[in-house]
Amino acid sequence: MNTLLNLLINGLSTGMLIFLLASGLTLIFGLMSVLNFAHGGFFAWGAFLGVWLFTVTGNFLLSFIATVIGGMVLGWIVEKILIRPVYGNHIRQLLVTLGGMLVLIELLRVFWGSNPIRAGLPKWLEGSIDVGGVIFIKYRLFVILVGLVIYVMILLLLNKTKIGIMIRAGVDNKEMVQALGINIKGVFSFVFLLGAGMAALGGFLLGPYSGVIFADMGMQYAVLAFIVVIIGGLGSIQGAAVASIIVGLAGAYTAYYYPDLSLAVNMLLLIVILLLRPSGLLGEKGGV
Amino acid sequence: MLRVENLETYIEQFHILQSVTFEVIEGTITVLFGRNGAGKSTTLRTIMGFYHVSRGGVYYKNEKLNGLPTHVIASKGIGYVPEDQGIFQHLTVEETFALAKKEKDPEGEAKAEWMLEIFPDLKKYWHKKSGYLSGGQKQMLAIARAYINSSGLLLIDEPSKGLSPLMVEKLMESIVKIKKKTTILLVEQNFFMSNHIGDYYYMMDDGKIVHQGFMNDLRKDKETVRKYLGIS
Amino acid sequence: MLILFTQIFIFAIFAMSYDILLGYTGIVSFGHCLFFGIGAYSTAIILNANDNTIGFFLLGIAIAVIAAVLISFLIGMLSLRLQSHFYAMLTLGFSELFLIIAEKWRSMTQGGDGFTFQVPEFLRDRFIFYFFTLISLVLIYILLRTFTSSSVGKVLKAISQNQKRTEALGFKVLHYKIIASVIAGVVAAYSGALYAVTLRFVDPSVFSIETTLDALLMTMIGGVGTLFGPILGSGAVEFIQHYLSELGTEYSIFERWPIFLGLLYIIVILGFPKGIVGTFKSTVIKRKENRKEKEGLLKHSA
Amino acid sequence: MDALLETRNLSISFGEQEVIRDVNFKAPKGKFLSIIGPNGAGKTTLFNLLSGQLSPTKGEIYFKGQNITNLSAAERARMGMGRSFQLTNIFPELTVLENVRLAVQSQRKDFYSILPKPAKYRKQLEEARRLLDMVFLKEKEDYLAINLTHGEKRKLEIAMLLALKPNLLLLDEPTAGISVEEVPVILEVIENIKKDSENTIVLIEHKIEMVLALSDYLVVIFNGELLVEGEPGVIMQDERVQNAYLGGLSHAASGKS
Amino acid sequence: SDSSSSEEEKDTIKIGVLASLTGALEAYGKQTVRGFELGLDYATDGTGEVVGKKIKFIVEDTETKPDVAVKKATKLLEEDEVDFLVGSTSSSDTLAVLPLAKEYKRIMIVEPAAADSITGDNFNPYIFRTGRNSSQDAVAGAAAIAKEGVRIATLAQDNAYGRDGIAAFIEAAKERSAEIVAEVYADPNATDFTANIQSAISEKPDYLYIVWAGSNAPWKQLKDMKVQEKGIKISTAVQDIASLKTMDALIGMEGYSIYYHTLPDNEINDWLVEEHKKRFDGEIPDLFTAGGMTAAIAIVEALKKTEGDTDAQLLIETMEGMEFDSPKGKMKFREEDHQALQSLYSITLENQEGVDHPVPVLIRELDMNETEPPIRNQ
Ligand SMILES: Nc1ncnc2c1ncn2[C@@H]1O[C@H](COP(=O)(O)OP(=O)(O)OP(=O)(O)O)[C@@H](O)[C@H]1O
Ligand SMILES: Nc1ncnc2c1ncn2[C@@H]1O[C@H](COP(=O)(O)OP(=O)(O)OP(=O)(O)O)[C@@H](O)[C@H]1O
Ligand SMILES: [Mg+2]
Ligand SMILES: [Mg+2]
Repeated sequence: MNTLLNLLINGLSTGMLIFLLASGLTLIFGLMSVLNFAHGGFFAWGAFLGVWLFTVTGNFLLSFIATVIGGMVLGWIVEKILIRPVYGNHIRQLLVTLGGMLVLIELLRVFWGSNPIRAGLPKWLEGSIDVGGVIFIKYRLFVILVGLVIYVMILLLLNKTKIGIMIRAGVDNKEMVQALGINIKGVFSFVFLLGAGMAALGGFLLGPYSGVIFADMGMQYAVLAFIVVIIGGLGSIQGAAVASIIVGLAGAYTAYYYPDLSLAVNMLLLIVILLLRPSGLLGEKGGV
Repeated sequence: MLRVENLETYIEQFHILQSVTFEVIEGTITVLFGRNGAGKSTTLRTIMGFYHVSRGGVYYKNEKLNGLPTHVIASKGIGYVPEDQGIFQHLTVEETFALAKKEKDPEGEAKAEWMLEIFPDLKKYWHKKSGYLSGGQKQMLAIARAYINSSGLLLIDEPSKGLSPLMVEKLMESIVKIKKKTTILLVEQNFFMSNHIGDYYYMMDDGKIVHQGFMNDLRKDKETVRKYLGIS
Repeated sequence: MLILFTQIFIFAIFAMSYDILLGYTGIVSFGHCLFFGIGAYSTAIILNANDNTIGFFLLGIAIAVIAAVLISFLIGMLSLRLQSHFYAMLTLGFSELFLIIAEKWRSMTQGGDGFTFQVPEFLRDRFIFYFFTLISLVLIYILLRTFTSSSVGKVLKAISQNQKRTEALGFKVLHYKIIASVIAGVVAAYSGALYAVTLRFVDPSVFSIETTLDALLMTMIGGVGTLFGPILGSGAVEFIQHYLSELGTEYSIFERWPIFLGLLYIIVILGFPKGIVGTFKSTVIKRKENRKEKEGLLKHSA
Repeated sequence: MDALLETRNLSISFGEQEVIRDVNFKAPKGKFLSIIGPNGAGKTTLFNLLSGQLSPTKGEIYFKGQNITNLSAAERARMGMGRSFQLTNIFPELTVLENVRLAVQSQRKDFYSILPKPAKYRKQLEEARRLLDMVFLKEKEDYLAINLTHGEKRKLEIAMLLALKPNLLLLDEPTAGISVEEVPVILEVIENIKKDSENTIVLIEHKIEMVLALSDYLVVIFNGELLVEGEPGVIMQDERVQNAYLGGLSHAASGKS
Repeated sequence: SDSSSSEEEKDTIKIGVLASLTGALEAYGKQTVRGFELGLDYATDGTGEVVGKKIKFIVEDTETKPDVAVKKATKLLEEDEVDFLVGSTSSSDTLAVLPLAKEYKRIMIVEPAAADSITGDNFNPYIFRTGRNSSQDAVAGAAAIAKEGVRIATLAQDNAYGRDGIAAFIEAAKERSAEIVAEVYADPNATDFTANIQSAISEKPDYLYIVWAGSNAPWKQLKDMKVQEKGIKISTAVQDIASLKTMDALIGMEGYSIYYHTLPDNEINDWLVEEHKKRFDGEIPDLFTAGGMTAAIAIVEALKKTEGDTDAQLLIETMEGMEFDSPKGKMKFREEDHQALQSLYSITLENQEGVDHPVPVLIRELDMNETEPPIRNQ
């Protein structure tokens, strides 16, 4: 029973972390339909920036906020230079952002060297609480909390404002949105930098999760984030959340009960879900 | 209200509009005629700022429009119904309305209501994705969207395309109604329809204005009609 | 630099096979390395388990081809109905699965570090193998060119532009897509086999997404849907990478040479969206048109 | 009468909404049928069902005496059913000629040939040029289809349709967006097809004069149901049709002609 | 001048060094290269010459891609006509290059790639390895903790490195009559290792033995799961200094080390530490610096014995069984598989004043006989 609970809690929090990594991508890839491979670069930058800021200032919340802002600035630059010219063309997006990813990762090495770096935590988040054999790792509870907050914020943003509609309309027919007096380029930039900010946040939180950060972490988690967005159904933030939790829990339970499957579990999930539901869990069936 | 002077537009290396000049008077319906490929749609698109103007100017309420980005032009109150309807396939009717409604426009709600009155079908499919609407329903949506979004001038590119006679009739009625509130520049091949509702017309051919006058006069001028529209 | 050219030829074959999917059929696959890897592993395993004779080399290729046909057919049947993004991710899933198999089926693949093996005497000479790959490249180019200008090839081009319309004309789109995948898969498997033979070594990195992305990059830089483009693309990518890395060991400003590589990719993709061949073609066409126009004017004035 | 196409209780729903309900209709061989009805009545959907773009929730479709309800769009096309689309639907980045040639190819039964056959190819090109000539597009054969005007695209569509040598032609508003002066051209093309007595044509069209000029038989769809069918003269007088579809305009239009 | 330059060529011994200088393993690659350079200086007394011949070395970046490694190695062998190859950082790169050594009949010194199969299944006579292999690691790991009646659980990455490491460890541990109670492998790229840790410690072992390489390590999660507080001791290999900085969760653990600058006690190592600090801004030599140095010393020693003759056959005969001094003390190329037998160090991790990372403190040196691995190339 304790084991089951431990697995549940850890699986859930890992799921939440994955959701944080994927949430930015749901906006950028799911909603705006930009195949952004540099997303992994945003994670890694978020992680390094966060750890560096935390070491320098010693203030976790300040580093938290500054990292998100830093991620947004990065997103703004990337959008302006790389994405602007290639909206609507997936292959070129993929390759341009791949180039961007190379540059971002190498720049990390220029600034912080090529060694892994320890990601620390403030005292109040360190350690774990043992309640009758069930171990609650404080930081993981914190991650679950942040994940929930972000989830609600994105839902509000998409449902209570016109931004979501604008973007979907913009993907369908950019000219026409402009003809409605909407500066769609501005909206796209905004959402892109928001997504980048969220990616940076994900990276920031990922660092202390495992305790180490390294330049190559980006690519690895980028693929994971793409998987989650696809499994969830493009553009569906609820779908991404559900998929993240499934991936998190599946990871925990297979690692415990069927360890031989753990390497393959994400890919098997992806394959099975797509074969059963060709447009993802909460994606729309069939296109227009 | 809208003045187009010596407009020259190139698309890539093709010289499409060649010194087009015309004017749309406030409170009227001005019709742009011409055969396929004459340059009617290009004219509208140029006004909306989709194409770069190489010479000449577009003036709206004496303000120069060319050179401004499309969304700025649109926010001056010009609504646009494109030739291919420009439907947002993945938005529901409701969402399309929400998108079209301007935050600051106090009449937005009333306009939307009125459009639903004129096109009850839209009300019926309020939660349906626009991509699934029938051809005619899409046309209605496009017009409603432009009207709600605009405040002064509507540019409409072939609205009667694909509408049933009953619908065309309704549309005519509604355009006449709309005319009381906005000025309209209409591109229309349906001579019958434009004949009924137009006040003033310009005839385009090969990227140039070749004829113009009052609609009333054109009705009598069988010669011109036959020459450019092939109708007797 | 015989070996550099040999590898360029091999990747050119691989990139051409990708072009059949991407450029000619409009299928985006993130798992094309799957076939490359199957080719590499089949050949390597057969040669390692048996004598290093030409016979077993050919057997390895035969097995690679058969496996590629079966797997591409199966995956195609299962998933080519999916919409593009989903299909791309699904292929990524399959290729990652093969990567895991290559790591975990240690009795067969010797695990993640890979293994070395002996190649036939005849192919051991670098010079001979260089010609062998060159001839392979030329032959496959001709074969694929033939294929793309065949009826099926034309239909593929149509599918890439408007799938629904193609269907309405009476073509069974799924069949054509499967044909394209199978052919692309077989060619990719062949290139994988050659790759293993040049290295005399194989490891699971042949199944990694980087392998697919390399092919994609080569195809894009060379020019999508041109078949000749991927050959140039392969040359360009390999050369650039090779010389940048050389610069990296020689000059300390180039120590972080991947930055320059990334920037170069960005510049090329943004600056030459049609790739080398595409850009060349369109400039030539423009020039021709200009000339025509001038001639026309002359005629008029005359 | 020998029906080339027949539907039995054909129905389809999207979610709650039943867009086509129990439609039974017959298209006799060699006749010219027009389907009219208000916007959103379900005409295009009916076409989509007939040509296999959608599959019905209920009912059957018979073509040439065979039940084709479960055949794919491609298979139906091969049986001799051709359709045009309400929105233009072409291969934008291919030349005009190549667009038509592809359609010709689909009729030549060498579906899966992976070897080029230049002689055959040349024949297909000839045929394609002939068809382009029929729709007055020959001059533009080297244009990329995307660069045509709307009207030209429609003509191209018809040429592609003709290339299929269909026994049954489904035309969805072939003249929408075509200038008045060009309409006769398309009319001429359609009449050409009609002359071949083998061919059955089903037309969706809102231009009532055109419908009257061409049709042997009218089918009125209203709210997804078959409202009435019959000879044009009879239908035009039907009060229900006038209320639901024609409106006051019909009088004006018919009065004029 | 043509003849003189070719004369010079003839009198120059060229060595090609393959290492990962970019990408995930670049820190290791750079250590090897530094160490190699220092080693040449040391072994030639700063002259850069051995028995009158100049030694020149050329470094190439394998980018941790086997095909690039082969390309670069071929370039070294054909264009630069090197007499020796040294490398490489990753086992895959190294394996890919092995056949070339045989084809071109040149000696290759493997350093620091650790896969057993290099001197096992994929062995060829031109291969000599100065680096330790996974089995030696495992034997050292076992020597550090395995005793009669000790219950051990293992945790490793589910890849070749982890699987080979654990297999060899279990063999060695069983020889020492320890009991293995759980054997757990984790996805090396996973975000969360708590489930694996939980499964490993569910049998309440005395020790949790871990084989792990790479950055994405479970150290912090071990602490989060309160493993040590439950009375389970952790044991693993100590890595490079950068990784040590991330291992503060493991203070107190007992494990082994391949190299840490304070562990070996000999003059060569003193020289290495001294010289390294001098040349590199006060930095201390790291995990694979000593290995790079050892590779250089081995080559120079062999050349001294052959009097500068680079004939591969002669070199093989000379080097088989050759003993030489290294920063890690005496080493010996075993005749059967050319693996250098060497010392490893049983250690415990401690916090030390003024050092920004946990410091491995010597418990005892495991000498080359104690760490001798099984022969696997037959
Ligand atoms: N993107 C383009 N590239 C090249 N030529 C174009 C492009 N768009 C339009 N044209 C050309 O510009 C001319 C005018 O086109 P436009 O669409 O304005 O005509 P139109 O009067 O609206 O015709 P229609 O009644 O068919 O809609 C046509 O000859 C057309 O071929
Ligand atoms: N895929 C779909 N999903 C949901 N509703 C659909 C779908 N396709 C069509 N509809 C609905 O079915 C009804 C009939 O549409 P259809 O396109 O057949 O009309 P139509 O008779 O062709 O009209 P028009 O003359 O305007 O083209 C419409 O109300 C439309 O919204
Ligand atoms: Mg137009
Ligand atoms: Mg319709």
